[in-house]
This record gives sequence, structure tokens and C-alpha cells, in this order.
Amino acid sequence: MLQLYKPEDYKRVIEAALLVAAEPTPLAELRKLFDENFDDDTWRTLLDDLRRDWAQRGVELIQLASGWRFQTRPEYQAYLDRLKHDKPPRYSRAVQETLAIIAYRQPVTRGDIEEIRGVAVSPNVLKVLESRGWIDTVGHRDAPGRPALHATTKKFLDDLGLRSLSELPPLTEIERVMELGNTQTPEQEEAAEP
Amino acid sequence: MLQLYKPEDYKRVIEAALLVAAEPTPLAELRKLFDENFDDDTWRTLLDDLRRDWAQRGVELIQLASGWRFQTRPEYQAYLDRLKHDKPPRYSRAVQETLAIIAYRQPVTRGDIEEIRGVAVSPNVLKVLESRGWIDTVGHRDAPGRPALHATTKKFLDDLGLRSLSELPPLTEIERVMELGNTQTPEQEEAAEP
Amino acid sequence: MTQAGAILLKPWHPVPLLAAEAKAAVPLAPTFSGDGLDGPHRPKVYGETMMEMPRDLYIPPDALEIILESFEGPLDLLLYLIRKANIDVLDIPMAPLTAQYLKYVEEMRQHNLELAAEYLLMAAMLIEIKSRMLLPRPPKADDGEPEDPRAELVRRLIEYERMKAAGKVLDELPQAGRNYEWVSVWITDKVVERQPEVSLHDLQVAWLGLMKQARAKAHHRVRRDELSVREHMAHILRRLQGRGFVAFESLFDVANGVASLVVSFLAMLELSRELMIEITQNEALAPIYVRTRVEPTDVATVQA
Repeated sequence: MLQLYKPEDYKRVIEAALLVAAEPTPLAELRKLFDENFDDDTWRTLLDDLRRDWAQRGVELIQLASGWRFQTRPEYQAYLDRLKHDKPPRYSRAVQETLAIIAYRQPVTRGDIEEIRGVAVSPNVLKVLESRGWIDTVGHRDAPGRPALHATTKKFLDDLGLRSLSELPPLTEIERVMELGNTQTPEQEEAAEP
Repeated sequence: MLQLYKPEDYKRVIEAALLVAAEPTPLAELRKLFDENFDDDTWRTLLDDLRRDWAQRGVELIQLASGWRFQTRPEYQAYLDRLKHDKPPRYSRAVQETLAIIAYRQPVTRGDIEEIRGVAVSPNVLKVLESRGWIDTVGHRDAPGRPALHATTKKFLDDLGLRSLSELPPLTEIERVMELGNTQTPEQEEAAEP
Repeated sequence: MTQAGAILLKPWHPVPLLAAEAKAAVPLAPTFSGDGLDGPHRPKVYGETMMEMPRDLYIPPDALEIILESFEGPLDLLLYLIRKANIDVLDIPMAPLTAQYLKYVEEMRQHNLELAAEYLLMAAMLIEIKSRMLLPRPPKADDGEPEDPRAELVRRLIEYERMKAAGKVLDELPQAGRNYEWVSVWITDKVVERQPEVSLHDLQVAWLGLMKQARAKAHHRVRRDELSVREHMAHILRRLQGRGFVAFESLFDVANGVASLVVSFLAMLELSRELMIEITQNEALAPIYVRTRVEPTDVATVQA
């Protein structure tokens, strides 16, 4: 494993981690990078330093409510627009899967999502979808801890060009077989619409 | 619009464009960034220069058959893995062999795979590759039971850094490796030792 | 789909049972008598005198369970036996190989190991091949060579070994997400682009028009051998997926040049030949449409 000695070495790891992260990374998450327990001042120095490294570039390091991320400077947009980007910015698999679960199985709690995905869901993932305006909290389940119930919003439908959830791509055959127990079908949902 | 004067300015635009690109960017695409028609030597100098800028970092600029792209250096992976919630799994031999058959013989049915491997293929093996987004169903063979035809996806090529299936390691080369490998002792033979 | 045609077996001549057993027993000898090793006539394997027996061929019975788990199936076990004994896969001595294989299968059964049906099926196949090898050479049909009874087994062994190696090689390729990560920086205020609908056009213009346009871009030379028909087949099927009839021409990508168009066309013919797609035209000069073959059950559902 690559050995880290100088602050510069640590900065390079943080830089690489932030450059590949699909979502803003909170400091708590960045801390996991190193065995050492740096105090907040050290982290602040490292991140400020990194931000200065990028001060004269087309990409900048910024701090959002949900964490740190690299993003392009608006002045460069006119140039970047000239390249045809086949793919919209990619969400991580975690975000994509979480969104799919909320869309098809709403309303669901975070626990439901974790159960389906089989891994812990970082609060950040839900925050990303919330800040996009695609999901919100529609209530609480009457269970211990009264977990929040998440559902997709009208903006989600609008952004995807759907009139209703029944227009979501139908689940594949395999999934239909797997979901035989589920009684709610798209047809029924449509029938329920006024 | 941001004015570009020095080579450094142009390099910053190229850098930003490559950092946001979701896929390797061919030179022909990069040319669209600027009104000026730089010749190949100028482009080569700019890109080589940019590559040198990143020589001591956790991220490197690499040139693939399909274009230029930034990716992290393998030495940093151990650190980056610490931030990942789901890590790519190590695949069993059954999965590896099934993937190879689909990659080299596509489109194939489950029956084709079983015929080549000489054993039943558990549906789980295909599900693992499907959920990775590496294979999907591209149709059905017109035979009894209308078995599904499996093929590899673009994501499979992307994840392996290949531009097309023709860039898969050629089977003739693999056979050479095979001959060499026969003189070595695989794990299973070790198990046979008393 | 496979490359069975390329396999050329070593010439085969039926020999009397005893001679065949004795000659062929050499490479697999450790579990047989092993005699003759120290005599004046050292065994010869493909012209080379064997100075030493392959000592690690024998598998102790108590290791059987581990062994069984480490094999992916009967083909894998056979390959192991063949490679271990340094046998030429194109000239397999069937008698000792069958004996060796049956010995393992029998051991496994005696140890009450759950044996997949495939292992027993393979045993039957080996016995059958072995007995056909002992029969006199069948008379020549037409002017073709009689097929070696081992041909099918050899073809399967080679194809399996190839895929087994390919699986390993693929697994060792550096992989995004495992060996490195792609950089993905957020683009400020990026608008999500939607994929445009693929529109339908007239076919009359299609093929010739496509070729003409592609020729105009002839400076983008794509070497034919860089393209794969099968990749195009998968690509076409994917584009047809769940879309019913699609205009023939919309399945071609002019921008990729003539060579790519030709390969696409070949892929289309191959798909049609393999009955994976249906190409229809209502009347002469009418648009040609392509769709994936309709599942009988789908038709039933529509009618119901």
C-alpha cells in the first residue's frame, strides 16, 4: 500500500477521492481515508490548501451543505458546452438504485431501501436526491423510531417526462416473477387515477 | 466569455473538459473546444504537458484507443476503497467462465453456456453479471422455450477500458498463455497434494 | 458459433484392445500397474522417452471432496487429468483416460459425495467413445474421412479450456472500480439531455443513401477486422428490444463509415438467419421493418 509521509501525500489522496466522488463528500466521510485521526484544524488546513491548489484552474473545490466537491467554474461553461456530452452527469450506483427503489416501491423508509440493496444507505444519498427535488418525505411509518417515508415528487415526473408513475418503464420479466406476491400493478395504479 | 491567451489557458480548458467527461474523449472531440485550428503537434504538446502536470498526483491522464481520460492510479485504490460502500466482488470461476463465454461467443443462451462448460449454470451466476450491468438480454432464440440471448453491454467494455469487443484479448493469445500455464501448478493441484 | 471446424485430430487407427491399453496406459500410469518403467524399454510419449512418472496425478481419496469442489464440472476434471498426464488433447488415449475418470467417479460415489448428474453423463460418453474406438474403422462414406469418435469430446474440451483461460484473462484485466476509478467532476448547471426518439424513414432511400453518405466520409477509414459482427448483432438486438417494428435503415449508423455499415448489414443477415429477428416488407418498394421475433405467448396476450 502506498505510504503517506508529508501533508502533500495526504492531500493527493483527498484530491483523488474528491475527483472520483459522484456526490459531495462530507468531512466525516473523508476522515475514513486515513488511519490517523486528524483534528478539525488539520483537515481545514489540508482542504484549504487543496482549494488553493485549484484556484487558477477550470475546476474548483467548493464546500456545500452536503460536503466537498470539485465542480467546473462557470466562466469555463461556454467552452465545455461545445463538447457534446453523451451522458448526463452520472449518479453513483447507490443513488441510482435508491431512486429506483423509491420510485417503484414508494413510500419507503431508509430501512426498506437498505433491506433491498443489502448495504447501508448513506444519508448523503438521500440528500442528493432531495436537493435535486426528486424525493421528499411524505410521512412516518408507525414503527419504532417513526422512520420517515420517502416518495418521489412531481418534479421527478416532470424531469423524466412522465405524466404518472404508471408510465415508469415496466419491470422486466424476471423482476415480475420475483415480485409475484406484489398485488399492485401499474394497470391498477392507472385505474385509480381520476 | 473567458479569453484564452497563453498555452496555459488552453490547457486549463482541456483539463476541465477531460475532468468532467464521462467517457474517454477523442482528439477530434477536443478540437471542438477552440475556434483555433491547432495542428497535431500543438495538440500533442498541450496534452503531453497536461499529462506531465499530473505526473505526481493520484490521478493520471491516460490515452486509450478511444481517447483521453483521467483516472486514478492503481496505487491509490486501497485508500479510495475505504470510501466505497459497495466494492466490486471477486468472481467465482463459474462467473468468470460464464462471462468469457458471453463475451467471446455472444449472443448466447443459457443452454449454449451449459454446453460449453459441461455443467448446469445457476441462474444466480447470470444475475450477478446482470446486476453488475455487464450483460443483458438482447433477444430470444427461435427455439423451443424461446431461451433468452445474452450479450455484454457497453458498461462491460467501459469498465474494462475496451473500445469494442474486437479489443478483447484475442483467443489465440489466450491459448498461448494456456499452454504456458499448463506447466504451472494451479491451486486445485495443490489441494491434491497429500 | 464455435470453431469446431478448425480442430484437426491426429490420425486414428483402430488397434486391438490389449495393444491399445498397453500403449496408452503410459501417460496415466501412476494409478495403473506402472510396470515397465525400469525395464530396458522405457515408455515413450509422443517420441520422447519418459524418465519419470508424473507423480502428482494420483489424488488421495481423502482429498476427493476438496478436489470435487475445485472442479467446475466433468470437462474441467477431464482437462485436469489430460494436462496432468501431459497428453496431447488431439490424440487422447481413451482407454486409460476413461479408466482414470471412472476411478474418480467411483471413489466419489463410495465416499457418498454428492455427484452431479453431469459427471455420470460424461462417464457414459467416455465409455461409448472408448468402445467405438475399438470397432473397425467404418467404411468411407463418399470421399470423406470417417469421423474420429473422439472429435466431439475434443472439440468440447478445447472450447472449454479456451473459455476457462479467457475467463481468467478477463478477470485479470485492470477494471474500473477495482483497480482504478474514473474521474467525474460535476459540471455546473449542466442540463440533463434526453435521448432523442429514433424516427422512422423510408427504406427506398435507406440502404443506397446510407452507403452514399458513408462514402462521403471515406477518409474515416475503419478497418473491417476491427469490427465484430457479433457485437453489431447484440447492438441491433438491443436497439430492437421492446420497440416492435423498427425501420430497417434506422438500425444503421452512417457516421461510422462504410465498413461499419457492411458489418451491420452482415449482422442483420446473421440475425435473420439465426431466426432472432424478423424482416418484413408489405410490398415491393415499401418500407422494410425489422423486429425481434415475437414470442408466441406475447401474441396470445395481445389477442386475449
